[in-house]
Amino acid sequence: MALFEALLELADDHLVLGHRLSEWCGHAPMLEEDLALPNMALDLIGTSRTLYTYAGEVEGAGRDEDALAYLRDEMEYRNCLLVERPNGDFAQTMLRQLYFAAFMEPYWKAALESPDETVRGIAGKAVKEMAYHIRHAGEWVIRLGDGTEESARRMQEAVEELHRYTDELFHSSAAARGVDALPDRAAIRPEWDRVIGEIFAEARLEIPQVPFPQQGGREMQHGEALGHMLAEMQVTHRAHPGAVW
Amino acid sequence: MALFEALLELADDHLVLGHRLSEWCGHAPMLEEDLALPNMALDLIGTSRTLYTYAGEVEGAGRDEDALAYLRDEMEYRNCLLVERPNGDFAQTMLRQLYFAAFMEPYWKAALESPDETVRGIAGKAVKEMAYHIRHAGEWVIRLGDGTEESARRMQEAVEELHRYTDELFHSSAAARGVDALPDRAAIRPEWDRVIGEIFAEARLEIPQVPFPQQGGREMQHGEALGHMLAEMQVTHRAHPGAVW
Amino acid sequence: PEFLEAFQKRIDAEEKIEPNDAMPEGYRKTLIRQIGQHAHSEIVGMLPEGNWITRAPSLKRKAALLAKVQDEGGHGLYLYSAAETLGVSREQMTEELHSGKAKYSSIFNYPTLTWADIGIIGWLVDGAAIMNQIPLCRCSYGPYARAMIRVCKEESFHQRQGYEIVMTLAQGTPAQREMVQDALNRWWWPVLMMFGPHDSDSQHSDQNMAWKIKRFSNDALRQKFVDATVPQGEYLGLTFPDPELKWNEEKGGYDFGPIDWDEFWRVVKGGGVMNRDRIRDRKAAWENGAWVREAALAHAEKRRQRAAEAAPIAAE
Amino acid sequence: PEFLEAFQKRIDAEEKIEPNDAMPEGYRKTLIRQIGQHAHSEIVGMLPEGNWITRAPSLKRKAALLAKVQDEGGHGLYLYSAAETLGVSREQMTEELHSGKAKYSSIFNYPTLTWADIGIIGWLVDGAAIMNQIPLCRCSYGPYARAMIRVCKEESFHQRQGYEIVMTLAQGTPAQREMVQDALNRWWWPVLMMFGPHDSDSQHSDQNMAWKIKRFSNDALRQKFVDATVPQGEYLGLTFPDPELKWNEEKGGYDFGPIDWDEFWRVVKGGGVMNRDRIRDRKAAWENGAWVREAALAHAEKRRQRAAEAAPIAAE
Repeated sequence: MALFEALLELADDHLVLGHRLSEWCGHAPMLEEDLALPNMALDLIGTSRTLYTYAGEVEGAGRDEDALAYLRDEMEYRNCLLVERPNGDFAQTMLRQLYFAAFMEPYWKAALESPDETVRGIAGKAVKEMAYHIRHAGEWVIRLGDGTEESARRMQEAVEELHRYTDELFHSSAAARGVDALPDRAAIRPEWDRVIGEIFAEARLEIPQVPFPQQGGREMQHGEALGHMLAEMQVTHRAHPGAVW
Repeated sequence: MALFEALLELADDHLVLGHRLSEWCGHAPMLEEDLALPNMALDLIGTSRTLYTYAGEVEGAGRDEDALAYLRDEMEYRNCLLVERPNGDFAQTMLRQLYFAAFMEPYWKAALESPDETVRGIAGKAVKEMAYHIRHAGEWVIRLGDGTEESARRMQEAVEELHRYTDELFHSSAAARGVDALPDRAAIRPEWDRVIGEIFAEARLEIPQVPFPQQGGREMQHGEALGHMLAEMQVTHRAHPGAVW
Repeated sequence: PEFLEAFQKRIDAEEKIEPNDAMPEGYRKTLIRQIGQHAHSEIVGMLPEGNWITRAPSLKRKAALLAKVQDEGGHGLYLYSAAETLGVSREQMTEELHSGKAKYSSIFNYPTLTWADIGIIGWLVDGAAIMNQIPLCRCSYGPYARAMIRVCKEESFHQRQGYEIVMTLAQGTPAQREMVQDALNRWWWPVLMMFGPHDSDSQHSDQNMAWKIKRFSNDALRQKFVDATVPQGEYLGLTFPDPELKWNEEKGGYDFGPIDWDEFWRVVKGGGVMNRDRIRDRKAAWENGAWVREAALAHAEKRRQRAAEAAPIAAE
Repeated sequence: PEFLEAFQKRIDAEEKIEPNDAMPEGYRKTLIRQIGQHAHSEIVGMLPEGNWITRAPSLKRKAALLAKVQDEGGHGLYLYSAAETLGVSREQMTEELHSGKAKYSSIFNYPTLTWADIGIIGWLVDGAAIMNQIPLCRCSYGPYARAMIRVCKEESFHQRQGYEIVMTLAQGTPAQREMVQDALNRWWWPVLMMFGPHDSDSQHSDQNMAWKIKRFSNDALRQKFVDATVPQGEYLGLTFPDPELKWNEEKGGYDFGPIDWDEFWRVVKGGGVMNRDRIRDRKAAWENGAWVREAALAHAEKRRQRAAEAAPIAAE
């Protein structure tokens, strides 16, 4: 079931981050971002749906996308800690998005060579979306990093807050490793370093030393934020067991 | 079942406000308030428990305090809108508390004369607690209203925000009216006006004109805030149907 | 007066008025007010629906609702642009919204309390909006008419989606059926109010009709809406909260009970459950975003300066 | 040196040192550090448990948890007062907490992930705290010893309450049993670390023992805790996540596996899951409350002035 595990890692990352972005809805700093944030959320949630569906097929236990999204609790979610972090301010949201997309874009690019046709199909669509996310979030990181004194301070704070969660992007749980159909996460590192390095240079940000990288989500050991998020996300679905929506 | 309805109105007011106060836990502006806020929350939740238990007995359908608190959804809660309002800042929390306690203290005092022994028992304990809430919250309203420029501005904003919800304190749903065991809500008005008037005078606050008083909670027509609060409050209980805690 | 006559002739000939054309001050002001109100409605309208994105009951519905709310933001954007062609800035309009000077559709001052509200809003609120807006696709002012064509196309899609949510609930569990009936009970009358006061009490109407900013009367549109909607609800076994609602063979439409205009004016004047919260939310978003907008400007300026400094060197 | 000898004599005679007594600077500093750390632990400790107040599964548990967290605030208050008798202000200590200069118990840098964590914290974390604190009731510094007597009484109550939550879960549904076993697995080793490094690696110990600020070694207390706790867990059918844990008849206590001291130091030095969040939450509460504290001061000052102005008139 390593493929099932690996698909869930991917799907949970996408859904949790998509949900976080959707929390911005109607509260963005400008109308253009009230369009861009749901747009990115839609990309992520769309990809999560295909991934959950495929994971359900691989599992063969009859679970569909909603069973996997709405009926697993916090101790069964496999997302990395980065994506579950609360939105913070706009700087944190954009930086988190850049970190994630700068990982996923080369990941999906590598997945285009997968022996698994379904994976190739997902990758083909997702790789373009992630390229857009890198551009959009990356431009904001540059603007804010090299904007006003306040925006630079906030951007710096975002880096201090979030950089320690990035290592986990390159990590899979033991149960999800060695899947031929999917790229090796660790191999994505050089490309991620390159993209982040270039954008940070333009944004006048320093790549920080991280003495204590944080991980645990892949092993279903989350921070305190995810439980609150899932309580809200799942409330309607769980209140009506078996209902069709 | 008018008594059942009236007890639920009271119980829901107490639980919802108690829950709101408990949200402050660990985040108060000073350690003394990190003690005082849970203390008031405990008074309210304690009273709600006795009220729910009695309501369950009156109903005779076997529902205990937890069934009534955790297994009714937003469209079945009868609390007034005032108590479900989000905490806002410390000024709003204290003013909401004063408004509520300045109603409940004379209400429980009147309930000491109830022909219903259980009601007299509840009232005997609650009347002292509410006198303390008036003192504590009232002192803060005075301090903040007549403190710094910023605190006076925030207190004024709290009045504008919350005063329009106070009329509903004096209102019962049609289903809950005419209960001998409980005081008439409307009759509490003069004493409430007197207490609020005195405190506002000391706090240098004006009683505002309210062109559009808000109500609806008693008729189970709430604002958007209550659903989010109940989603969080009920999540653990509902995730484990039938479990004992 | 000569100019006014000539202008009216162009209107009568169904010519489109374009941004650089001369136009009467009243025409311009009316359009600015109306397009602005319309844009604000789209923006404020994101909030009640946004309230359910995080709690949507399935991934499919969550995605559809996100897309819908995003569309509304898009409509806001075209409409602000249309208004800008009349010489008012988006910032100015935003300030008027926040100060309470500019209005938005009162329907968004009602709260969304259950998931069923999302279906009902799509079916009824978007349905009523379309009824109001289709004639605007032929509005005499070109940019507005063109914006409305795009808006109407998307709104129809939302309306069908809303009806489909309502259908699913109406055919669902007893709790779902109860939920959707309750939502219909709460929204029906406010939706009928969306068409505005009776023709006999409506200001501006005659001039706006002549200018072809408005093409049908409030009451005519309301009747059309009721006639189209009631059979859709009855088909699903839903009950409308109006004991006087019944088919009138003679007029070929439904009769319905009297509208509570006190309630209407109360909400218009700020007395709805959510008026205060809606504006506070919008203002908070705007104020919390100020540092972002400032940073974007500052960065653009830095780039411009760097380009200017680099240019002579490159030219050497 | 004479003074130091005389001081040590008082200590050896089990006399209590009181605030106005002369004391060696090292004694004062050690106590300030230790009492401050202890106070901070109570305050930061409100956060992981506070995280479950809004989601407690029954009203009884919700009330008990609120009361418990409130007690912790109360302990913080007595302890800050005890530290203040040594000439350091609460504000100063708070600043040191926020800047990271002062420490607090590392156990609170672990997250509370399910309701079972609340039971486990009461049973194990409070249990370990009591083990550490009971000897402090006889600490040579009077105000600290007296504060600890009150603290220990309340902590024992919390510990019994925690064990009762654990018992209820262990005898509950399969999901509840799984939840409580998972919580035990996560908390067991961090709790053993609460007693601090092995005696062989522990700084300050000898002097603190001589001063009777500390009365038992870390390893002795840890052994005592394990011996008391393991049977309680086994009674409930829970498994401890340590394959080397077994009764050693000869020593009359349990043997247990090696503690991961790298993990311990990592969390002490700021690498735990929640270190950053805990301090940020505390700082945010403090900063967001600044205007309240300022207003309280300003109001008190106004009152004082008004009283002063009123006084001469009254005297006339």
